[in-house]
Amino acid sequence: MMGGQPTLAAYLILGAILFSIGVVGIFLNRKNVIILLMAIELLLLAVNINLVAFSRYLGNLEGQVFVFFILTVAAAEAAIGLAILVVYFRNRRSINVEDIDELRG
Amino acid sequence: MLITTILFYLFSAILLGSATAVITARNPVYASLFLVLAFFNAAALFILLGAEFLGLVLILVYVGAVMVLFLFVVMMLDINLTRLKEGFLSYLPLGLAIAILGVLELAVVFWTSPLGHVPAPAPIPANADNTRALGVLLYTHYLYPFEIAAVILLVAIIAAIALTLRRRQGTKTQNIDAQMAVRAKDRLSLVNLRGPEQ
Amino acid sequence: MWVFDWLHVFPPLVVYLIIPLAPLAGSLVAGFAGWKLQEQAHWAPLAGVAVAFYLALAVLFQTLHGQDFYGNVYTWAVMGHLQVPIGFDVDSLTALMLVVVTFVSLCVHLYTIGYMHGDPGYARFFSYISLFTFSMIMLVMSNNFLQLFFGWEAVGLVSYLLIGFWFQRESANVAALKAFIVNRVGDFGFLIGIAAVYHYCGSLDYRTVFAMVPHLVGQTVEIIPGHPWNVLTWIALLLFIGAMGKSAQVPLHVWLPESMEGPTPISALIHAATMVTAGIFMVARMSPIYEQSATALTVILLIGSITALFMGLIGLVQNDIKRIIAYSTLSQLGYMTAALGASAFSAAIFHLMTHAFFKALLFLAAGSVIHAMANEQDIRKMGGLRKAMPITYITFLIGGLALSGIPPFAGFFSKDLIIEAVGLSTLPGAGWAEFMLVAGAFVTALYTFRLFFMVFHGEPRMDPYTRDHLHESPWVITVPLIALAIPAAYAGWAYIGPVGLGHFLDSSLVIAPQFNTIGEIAAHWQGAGAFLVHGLEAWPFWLAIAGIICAAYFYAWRSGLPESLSRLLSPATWLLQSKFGFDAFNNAVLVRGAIQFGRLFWHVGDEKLIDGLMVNGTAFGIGKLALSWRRVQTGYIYHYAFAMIIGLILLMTYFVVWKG
Amino acid sequence: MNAQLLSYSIWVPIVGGLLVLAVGDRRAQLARWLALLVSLLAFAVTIPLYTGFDTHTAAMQFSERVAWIPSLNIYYHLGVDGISLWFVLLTSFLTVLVVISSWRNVQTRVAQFMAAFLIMEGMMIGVFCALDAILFYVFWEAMLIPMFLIIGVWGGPRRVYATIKFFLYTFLGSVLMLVALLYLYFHSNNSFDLLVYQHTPLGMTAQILIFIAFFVAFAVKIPMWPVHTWLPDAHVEAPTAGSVVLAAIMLKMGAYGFLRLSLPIVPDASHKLAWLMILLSLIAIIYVALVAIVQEDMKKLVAYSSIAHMGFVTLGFFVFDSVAIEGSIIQMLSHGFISAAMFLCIGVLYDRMHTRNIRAYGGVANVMPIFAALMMLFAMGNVGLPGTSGFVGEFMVVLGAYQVNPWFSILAATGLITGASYTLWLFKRAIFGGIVHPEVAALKDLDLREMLVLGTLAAFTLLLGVWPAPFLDIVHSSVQHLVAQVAVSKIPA
Repeated sequence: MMGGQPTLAAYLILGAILFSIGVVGIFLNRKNVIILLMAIELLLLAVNINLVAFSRYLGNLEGQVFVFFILTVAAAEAAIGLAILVVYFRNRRSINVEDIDELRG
Repeated sequence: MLITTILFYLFSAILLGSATAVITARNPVYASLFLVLAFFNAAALFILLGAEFLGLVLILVYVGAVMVLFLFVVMMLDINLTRLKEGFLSYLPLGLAIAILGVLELAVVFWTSPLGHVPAPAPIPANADNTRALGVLLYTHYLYPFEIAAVILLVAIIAAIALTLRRRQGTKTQNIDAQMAVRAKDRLSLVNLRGPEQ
Repeated sequence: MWVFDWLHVFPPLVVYLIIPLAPLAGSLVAGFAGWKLQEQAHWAPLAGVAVAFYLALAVLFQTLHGQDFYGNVYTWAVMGHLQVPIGFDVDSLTALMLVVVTFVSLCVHLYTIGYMHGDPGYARFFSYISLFTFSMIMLVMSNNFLQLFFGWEAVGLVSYLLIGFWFQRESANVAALKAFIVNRVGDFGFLIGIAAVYHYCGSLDYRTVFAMVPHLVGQTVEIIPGHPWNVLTWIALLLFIGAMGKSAQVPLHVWLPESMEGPTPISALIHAATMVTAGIFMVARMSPIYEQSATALTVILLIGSITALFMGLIGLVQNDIKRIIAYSTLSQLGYMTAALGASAFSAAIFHLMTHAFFKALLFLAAGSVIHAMANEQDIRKMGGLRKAMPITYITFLIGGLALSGIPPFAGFFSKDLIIEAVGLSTLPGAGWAEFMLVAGAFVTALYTFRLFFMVFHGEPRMDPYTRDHLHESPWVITVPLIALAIPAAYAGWAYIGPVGLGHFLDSSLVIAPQFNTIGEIAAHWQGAGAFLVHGLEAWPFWLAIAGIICAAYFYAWRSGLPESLSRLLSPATWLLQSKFGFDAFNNAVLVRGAIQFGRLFWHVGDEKLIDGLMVNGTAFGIGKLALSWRRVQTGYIYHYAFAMIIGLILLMTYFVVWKG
Repeated sequence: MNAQLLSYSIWVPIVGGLLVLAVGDRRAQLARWLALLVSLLAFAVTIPLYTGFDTHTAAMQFSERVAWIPSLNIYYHLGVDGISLWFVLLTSFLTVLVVISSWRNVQTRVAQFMAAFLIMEGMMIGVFCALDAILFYVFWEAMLIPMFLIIGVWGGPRRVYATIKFFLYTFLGSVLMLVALLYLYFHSNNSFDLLVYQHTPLGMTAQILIFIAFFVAFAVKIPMWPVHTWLPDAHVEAPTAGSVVLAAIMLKMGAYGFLRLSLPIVPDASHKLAWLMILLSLIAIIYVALVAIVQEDMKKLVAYSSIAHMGFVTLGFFVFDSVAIEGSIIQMLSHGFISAAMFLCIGVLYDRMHTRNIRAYGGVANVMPIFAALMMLFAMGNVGLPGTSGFVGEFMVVLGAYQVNPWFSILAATGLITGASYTLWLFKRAIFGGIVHPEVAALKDLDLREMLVLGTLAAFTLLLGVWPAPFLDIVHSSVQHLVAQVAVSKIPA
């Protein structure tokens, strides 16, 4: 590890930690949809780091292709998510998740 | 190549720090800004891994578009922050436990599996063109998925617009068709105030 | 005999077929056309039974000449590899039974014309008794177990119908139901016995089965694991359960006293003289099986003697004239059964025959008394009838003496023969049995003459109106009385030689040498006269005399004494009046038990457990489950997200820990 | 003609039923006569099945085989053997009686009522004739629909509860049967032929699973303890004619299913699980009979007695003795006559008094002597008195069961006592006795129509009791064949 590049495991653990931070974020900010969306972005970012690292260390470019697709989908998701949020806010004057319990049986 | 290692740890540290800040920030605006910082560091890490194109895309698309969108929404909406912060820490133990468990497990997997011992790749040749290579792959082998991704984006755009579009009642806009089609009896109605004839 | 000679023009099978079918035809005519025939309904049944009686006599004469018959009429069914025909086995035993049955039946028919006159069920009654005759004939003529069982159950059915003849009466209905169900308990054993016979012999045909019997000696069966029983004992006891039901042996005797709810001619002649003897007949018919099992014979001997003594004792405390005679019937059936146990089959049949005569006589006389007393049956309200009803008085006396075993009347010979045979028996418990039978002789005389003295002697205790209207019965009733009094008087010494001891029944019976009590008596046989003289020196005779004297002393001269005596012995009286508690036990344990179990199974088993718990419970449970699972659906998106994340981590843990 | 006899037996009543339906309720009298005509015609069509039947072979007779859905190997395959023939005849015969017996007491939607019975007749005959699994299944399920309607439309006050219980119970069972049939399909080179299944080798586990699937389907129909509780409810709510068909024919389908499917297709599992079946049968005989004793509702009483009698049938099947199996079939046939007659008798009383409570009666014999005499005969048949049909089957089953284990026959024979108890106690309470209720005093005895129906059944009850040989001769070869078949293991070596 010393001397050369950081090992693959280092990248993967970085991804893992980042992912965990995202997860904790979901737990902490369970009421705030905006930060929830950001936490999801963090999760996706962690995955992307993993994919890029794999791509580099395994010498396969397809990992980066997938990152590309993930970025696309994540962008779309963020856009629609925010749009829904705006609509919701207009109707309820709130983005508190606890007010969103229409699914309750 | 010590410098690479140092850079890696530097960027990683900032990345994790800013990510933590994202999830703990009191104000969503700060959270978005920390997220921007996180993306920058991630982009740096990408570039460190030789994925310059993705690194740039991350900055352009995320920092430039998505995060601006976030900021825009956060600032546009009048959010009652105190209510949102209620019980902020009540799920922290559970979340932390799960997070630590997950990290530990992943670490065990990485250190024990062959993944932990992948030899360091050969240095990237100076004339390597990451963007070109990715482009070649995307436009040949992954052409259909690429097109589908484009359609998904289109759908997302339309959906976002359709969702947020609303016709405001009572705006003073001119409706020429209605003006042209108007008749006298639409404007004037005669009412008999005397009641029935005696 | 010349009056039967012309019958030779028919094939024998036709003659045998007509014997059961003639009464059946009579029954059908009376049954289907009864509503039109009304008071003339008796002609067809009467004719049918008369024909049967005539042919039965002819058959008896044929068998006297050794012309037996064994053959099939038609194949009832082929079941698997088992062929079951309907057929006849006519030998001396059958012929004797046929004559007794048809003769008695003929008497009932005649007597009924007078007795049931004017009853709305006149035609129905004739239909029933002819059907009974048919069933009984089928029973005794059968050559296989199935047909035997058919007759067996059919007489049970007719008995049920006749006991409940006056179906408007609750008591008659209860008695009928009880009779049928108790009989069914016996038939239950009988049916399993038949199944066992089929299992071991592969056939239901008498001859095939009897031929197989020697091969079964020594074979055992473990009904209760670890307790090997002799196969033949098992079969014999099962069949005997049937006989216990039909011949009313303890503990299946409970139906017979109540069967007196039926019209008197029926309780008299079917429930005393014929149907109840079916069990005796059956055991005699199955003698090849019973003779191979000392155990079964011992059981029969003991049950018979217990019935003989204890049912007689109950008779002492009864006050209904018909019930007293019914208990006497039980007791006499006990004597017959005991005789069977002692392998004195011919003595049993002989007693069956004499009993048929004198018991029929007693019952008809009792009927005559009841008739005169305007349907009063309580002997405490009678007394001093001898002056008003001389013929009934005399004939009843003859019957009573015969029943008590006073020489030279019929009962003496048959009963003494049984006691002698039991005394000679080497079976374990034969000593006890003999003791009970001898004691029974005293009891018999006591209850018979208690009845006799209370009815015919002493002060009249009936109300004045009845007393003024006392009269001797009309001739249609007295003539049968006289007709029956004759054989009751003479049949004993006349037939003890040929029937009781002789070789007349030899062809029908099988007696193992070690059990041959009758043979032993026959070896020293010096004629009826010597038997009589010998009998005068024996216990039973003197006990019977003592019984009569006691009865006379208590009930004719010192009529206040029994009252104080019964108070003195109140526990014993109570025991007898509660009939040893059989009825109470049956009602409390069996009947109520069945009903309680039925309720339990219905309400708890079916309604609560199956319907409530399993059927509706399943529906309810699914509803509950849905309700509780609905709670899980909080509606908060983050809860779903948490669930996903936790699930993911758990899955990962699973792979890391157990699969990694 | 001879070739399509079975098709005629099935489709004549169905087409006739549709015709009756077309006549409509307005012309009720015409609908009745047409229904009678159709049922008589349908009965007439089945008679050549008996006269032309070859008793010496166990093979299927009057076979028809036409491709139905060729791509799935489904055939319109019909045939009868000695086991099914009597049920075909019983069905067509009883439908005639049912039509006559409902002549007056059904006044609403007459045409639909009659049509339902005729269509159901065709379907029931279809079940007994079908030799193709899918055809069998289709008839099996389709048959439920008319019965569902009969109880649901013309039934008593709690008919909805009863119909749903009836439908769910029976349907749940048959779905599992379909699964088993599909399994067999894939293990027999894609065949739906029931006769092919009989020669398909199967492992023990598969056999046991198939057996259980069949068992659930058939046990519900029979019904065996403890899945019997739908029957009393269904009977109580069903109109008289519905009860008759339910008791006399539908219950037989489950038992027939055991004979046609379970025993020959999964013989090893049948042997292995025979103890269970015998146990359930004995429970039915003892437990259900005790329950019958305490019933206050006449129909319930007879319904429970049906369950107890069907206990004899299943007991007979699973001792694998030819006498017992023949006895079971005769018992089913006899139960067809006797239970039908018992329900008709109760119907006769119900038509007059509109109650089935035993306490409401008493002393009926005083005013209805002919009825009392006939009902006595049927009661005796129910009791199993020799000389009536009820005896023959029980006797043979007891005989056969003894061959396997004396205890089976001892326990089964307790039915002799309990059967007498509940039947005759019913008789004592309802028919005998003095007249307590004034309504009873006003009862009228049977009219000619009722006498015709009950008299016919009485004749058959007696005939089968006095001379069962012709009935048994038909059954003989097929049962021998079946017993031989069941004795051979199908587990592949």
